[in-house]
Amino acid sequence: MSVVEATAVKPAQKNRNERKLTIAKALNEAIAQEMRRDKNVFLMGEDIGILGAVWGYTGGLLAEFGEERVRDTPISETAFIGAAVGAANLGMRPIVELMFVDFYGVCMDAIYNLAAKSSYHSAGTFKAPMVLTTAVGGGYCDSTQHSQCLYATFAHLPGMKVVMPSNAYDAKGMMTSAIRDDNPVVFMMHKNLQGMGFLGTIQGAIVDVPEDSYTVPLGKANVVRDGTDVTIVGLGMTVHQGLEAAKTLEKEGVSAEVVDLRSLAPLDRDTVCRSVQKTGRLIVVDDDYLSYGVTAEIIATVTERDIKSLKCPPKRIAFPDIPIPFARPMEQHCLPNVRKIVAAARAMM
Amino acid sequence: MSVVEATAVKPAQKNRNERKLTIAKALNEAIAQEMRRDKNVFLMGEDIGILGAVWGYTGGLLAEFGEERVRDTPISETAFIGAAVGAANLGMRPIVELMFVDFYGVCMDAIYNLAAKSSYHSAGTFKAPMVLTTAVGGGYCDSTQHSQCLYATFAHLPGMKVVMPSNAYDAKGMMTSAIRDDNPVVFMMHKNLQGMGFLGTIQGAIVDVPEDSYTVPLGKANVVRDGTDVTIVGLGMTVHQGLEAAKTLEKEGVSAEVVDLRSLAPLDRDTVCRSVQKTGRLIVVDDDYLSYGVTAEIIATVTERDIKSLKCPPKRIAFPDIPIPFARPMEQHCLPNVRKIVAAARAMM
Amino acid sequence: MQPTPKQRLWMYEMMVKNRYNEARLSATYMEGKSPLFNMANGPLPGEMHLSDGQEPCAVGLGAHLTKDDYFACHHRSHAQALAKGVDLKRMTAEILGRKAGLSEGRAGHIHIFDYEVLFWSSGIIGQNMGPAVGAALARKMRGEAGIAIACIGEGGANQGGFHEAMNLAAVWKLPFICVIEDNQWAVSVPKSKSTAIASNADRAAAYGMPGERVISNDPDDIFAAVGRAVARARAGEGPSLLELQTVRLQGHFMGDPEVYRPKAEIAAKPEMDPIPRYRRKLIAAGVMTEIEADAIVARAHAEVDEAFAFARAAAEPAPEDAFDKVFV
Amino acid sequence: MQPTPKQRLWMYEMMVKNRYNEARLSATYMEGKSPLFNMANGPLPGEMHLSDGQEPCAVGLGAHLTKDDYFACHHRSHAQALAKGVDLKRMTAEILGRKAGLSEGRAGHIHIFDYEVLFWSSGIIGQNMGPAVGAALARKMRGEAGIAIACIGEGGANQGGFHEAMNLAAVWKLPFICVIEDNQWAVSVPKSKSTAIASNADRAAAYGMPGERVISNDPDDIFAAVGRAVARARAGEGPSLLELQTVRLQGHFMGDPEVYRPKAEIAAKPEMDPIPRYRRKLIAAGVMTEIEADAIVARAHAEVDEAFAFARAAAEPAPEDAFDKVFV
Ligand SMILES: Cc1ncc(C[n+]2csc(CCOP(=O)(O)OP(=O)(O)O)c2C)c(N)n1
Ligand SMILES: Cc1ncc(C[n+]2csc(CCOP(=O)(O)OP(=O)(O)O)c2C)c(N)n1
Ligand SMILES: [Mg+2]
Ligand SMILES: [Mg+2]
Repeated sequence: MSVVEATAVKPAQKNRNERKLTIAKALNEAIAQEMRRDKNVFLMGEDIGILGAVWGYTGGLLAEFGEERVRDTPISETAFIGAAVGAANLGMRPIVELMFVDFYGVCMDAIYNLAAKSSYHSAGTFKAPMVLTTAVGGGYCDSTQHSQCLYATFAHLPGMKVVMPSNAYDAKGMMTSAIRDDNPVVFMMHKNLQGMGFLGTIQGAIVDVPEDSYTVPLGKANVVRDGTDVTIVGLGMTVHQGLEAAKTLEKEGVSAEVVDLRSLAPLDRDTVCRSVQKTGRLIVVDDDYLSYGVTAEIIATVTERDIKSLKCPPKRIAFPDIPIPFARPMEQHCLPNVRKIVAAARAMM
Repeated sequence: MSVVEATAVKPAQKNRNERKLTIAKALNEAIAQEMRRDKNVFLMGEDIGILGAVWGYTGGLLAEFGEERVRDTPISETAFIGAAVGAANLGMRPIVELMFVDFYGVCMDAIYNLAAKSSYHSAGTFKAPMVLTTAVGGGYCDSTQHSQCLYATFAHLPGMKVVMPSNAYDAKGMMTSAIRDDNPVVFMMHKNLQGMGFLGTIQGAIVDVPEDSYTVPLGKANVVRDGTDVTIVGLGMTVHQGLEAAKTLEKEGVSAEVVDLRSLAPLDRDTVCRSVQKTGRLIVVDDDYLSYGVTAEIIATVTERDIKSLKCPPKRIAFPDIPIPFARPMEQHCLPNVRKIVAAARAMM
Repeated sequence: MQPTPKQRLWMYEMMVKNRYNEARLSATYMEGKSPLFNMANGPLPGEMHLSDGQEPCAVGLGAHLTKDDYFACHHRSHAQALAKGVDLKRMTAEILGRKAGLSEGRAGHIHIFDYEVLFWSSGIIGQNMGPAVGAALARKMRGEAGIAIACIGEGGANQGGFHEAMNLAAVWKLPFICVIEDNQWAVSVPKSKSTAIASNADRAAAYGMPGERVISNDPDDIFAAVGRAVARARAGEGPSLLELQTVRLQGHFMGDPEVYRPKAEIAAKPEMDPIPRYRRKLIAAGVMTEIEADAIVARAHAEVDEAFAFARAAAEPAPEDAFDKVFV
Repeated sequence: MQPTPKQRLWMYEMMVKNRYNEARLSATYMEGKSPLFNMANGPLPGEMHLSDGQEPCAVGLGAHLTKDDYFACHHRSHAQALAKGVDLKRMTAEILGRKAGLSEGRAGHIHIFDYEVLFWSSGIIGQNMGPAVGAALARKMRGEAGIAIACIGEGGANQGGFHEAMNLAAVWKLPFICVIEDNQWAVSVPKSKSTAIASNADRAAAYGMPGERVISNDPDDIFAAVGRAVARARAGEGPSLLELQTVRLQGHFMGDPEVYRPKAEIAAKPEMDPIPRYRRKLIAAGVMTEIEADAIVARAHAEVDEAFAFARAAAEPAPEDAFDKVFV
């Protein structure tokens, strides 16, 4: 089963062998290619230089592009994310890292009041073409302040795109699109998919990635598995859980369609609604906090547009409204997983 | 029609005349009474001393309680909201103001990672009994950075209560509850309801308020108008729009029930679902941004619990996913209003 | 560094222009707001922060800047905007919420943006620091002319964003200047209650950069101090910090009764006004005559009047224009 | 101010105890993580920041503090926790995610909280400053004994929260001490690339408070400097800033290969270790004999071993315990 997006601009496929890359490597390649292509692209963040970023996607860039364009920063997120806005206003295309999304509380103004409103404030003249990379997700016992997803926290606020790839192919193409986008893009990287040396990686995220540069459009969901009985909507890690669940369900005669949102803002409502119209059943899976989150937005979208398409109540599976506990038994109990998805689907049949 | 909550602890009603107070005055009274009652209650914030707060609810407190307990601060939200956490940990009960909710981006960590997680982090030993007051809402041409609501931004994150009264009676009782609560409470004040000298106030917010101290429980929605044909769910200002709309609809023979959520976290899902079970139709009105917001959460709640209770697709009326424009024609066009609610209800009949 | 006579006349003119502009904005603001004051009403709704008294900071800066210099300002930015060369007609139209405004009515008075002269603002205290540092970085990386300036109030110097940006500018040795306009009040809070030290210029030492405080609120003195900082920045010698003591002749925003302000200070406002003082000074120095001064005033007023005529005649945006320019 | 022999022996013992505790944590951490290192695996999953080398800061502080002093720490807090008197058994149980842990397994190693001795931490850099200032405020308002301390790394001193809290503590003249542990690295970024000035003690001037830098990483010197700051705080004379130069003998967190660290610096680690040095010093000064030193070491190790035995035998929390204590 391929997770390759049908609508993506297809890169040249000639003269290349299959290469399975991690998301980290795919992002690295996209960034390097864009930095070669456009001297205005540069990087700022903590430990993105010689360390190659905690999330392993900037290795080698310092060596190739030098300290001017690969800038380790002080632990001053307000200053350097704010600086990205000013630099972008003057024609640069910064890629700037907020190491963990959990840290947004020290610098959100620069993101949502400055970057995201720069175009609006100035009738489109002060552009803010910048990419804010940030890591999300838990499941490895990193506790309350280093395991959050905060998807809705970003997607609720206007003026910025909010995206996350679920596999290396999308990662490369979406990063290329994000860098070329004239708007601020919050580019989330899921730790369980990323492929760093210190954490496991869901194998489904490691896929064949063309060497040539290509784009995957931002704002388009991807039907990563066709099905007829139930639609499972996810994002990042939960897409892979949905795919796993679909395999189990298939054995039971239940055909699940799996939708990878890929982008929370803009949100591809059409693709989701089309799928539910076909299957009549909807499960939304989210590792962010339950309330006022992605699951509600998807369900409200479908219900408001076409409540009749639903044969039964839709189901949400998300992290409960509690801080993310450290100890494994508690954290694992709260996270979405394949078992919960399968059970929800069964209950609908 | 009374907006007085039936479940509120009823104060002594003897020997008193009707007093119509603004929310600002009602809050002032609640805070003063609690400060007299408990010497650990104190205030911190910008301009809350001699100015009496931009939102007009701390007047006279400096004179009565002195500079030790009514503390004007530097423009250092991270420090003084963080300080509220530390002071609360040691037994104080700070009331701390974030002047406009729009400024949360400079200090959200202290709110959501420190205050909201203090109990969880310490298995309940480091309590954080603090009230964070903050003003929300637009409609008076204060533009992109001073008109936001950000309800979902706060309500999405666990560990804090998030409440907003729609009238002075609730304001006093809810503030008293908030101050006595051992948990952090984000207490929102809607500028269009507050009753300051420099902005108009929706008259429905100015109601009779008992002099004696009383509490209105946090986390309980209030059915402020009974009806049988459609449920209009709102919060703060939109409650009054819902009530207005209900009056118009009544003339057309449509009986609307209006639910004032009063609290976003905890969210009183039961009251909402019960109302929809009765009316079969649901309109949710919100002056916060549309996507990943209150409207979606309410709709998802009803749909997931009891989709059959809905006779037709639910409808959301919210601020669109764009920054809040300054010029009046644009801002007014985007805000929820009575006309939009009436039209939505009509379309459902 | 002394301003030339031409520069002094320019500074005088810009000060006068701003003052009259504020007066007209003030009058326009009050339209439709009596007998009951309601910020939402009238042809100019919303908040209104006037900069009367603070003009010397703006003109002392503006005299040194070119349109390639990125200027990140705050909520009280009219004087700076004029001194930076922002289009007055389009600025007035913006403040009045017209389609012909700088941001087509989307931003309003707190957010003056003019890309032509790289004027930028944000209403969130201290948050303009980062973008200015980033603009300075862009100039340096691209090897372009142009520096970056951020203006904050003395109240803003206690915001975390100030600290982070100052350090970052210093570590990267950027062509950046932070200007603190010390009007001694942050809304109702006096500097003595908000700031642990008397002079924010002393905070420059925390970043290993030069810091200077000017206390006279005199355009010439400010011109000189700014000149030193600008020269350093243009020469690639790194950032500087300036604190300019000035005076807020009005309330924090319109509608502020200033109950908190000592009576003596309110009474002293006329004598604290820097414009008549500068006028006398330039006349005494023979830079202009009374008649020439009056001509300058007349010219400035005419320009402001023209801007108001333009703005008031301009069309409002259509409601659905709200949906444009969210993304570029 | 010199430590008494008893205090010096205590400091030595606490340093040894921490070092051995780190070694045992380190070994426990590696269980289940080979051949493939995966942070999620083994009996001690998640991140692990060790404080080897930084013990002098912790003990120099701890020697002056009582359980009424609120101590707000950061991600690298084991040594400080021990020196503050945090219950070692319950701390170890917490780090191992057991129900008997300080926070019943909800918080883990980055968030050591012990209400009994008012030990507090947060993993967000610089954000512990505000709460410590607030704790100092509470003490002052209630007229209670007890001061407040915040520890940050030298990297943390470039975070906005540092600036705001320092100013606030100074304006309100609170019994507060900010201690910067300058191990010269913030993950892979050396101080020279992150901080515009060499000594953060110089930043004290920005807040009108005394600042002192201690460069020896010697417990006695740190004891003396901390003593001065604590005396000031207890006497109601206001806050102080200390920067303590120290050394990070391990990677930033476990699994960090330190590719960024100069080879010479890595090679010099043994001689930079403050513990053997202090041992030699105390023996030379006649404060203890080799035999007494060994006895101290043995006692410290036994205590740590006991804590590990306790923690490993302790039960894990039940899955649904996750839902408790969200609200009190
Ligand atoms: C982060 C933040 N906090 C608070 C405010 C509200 N506010 C607007 S202006 C102001 C006072 C600013 O004082 P100062 O920096 O001295 O500038 P001045 O108004 O005196 O020109 C305050 C508190 C804000 N806009 N942003
Ligand atoms: C606001 C914030 N930014 C970034 C991080 C990630 N981070 C954790 S520790 C660390 C380095 C801290 O350096 P320093 O303050 O010197 O303390 P040290 O680790 O050296 O003890 C960083 C960048 C964080 N936890 N919080
Ligand atoms: Mg000021
Ligand atoms: Mg360090």
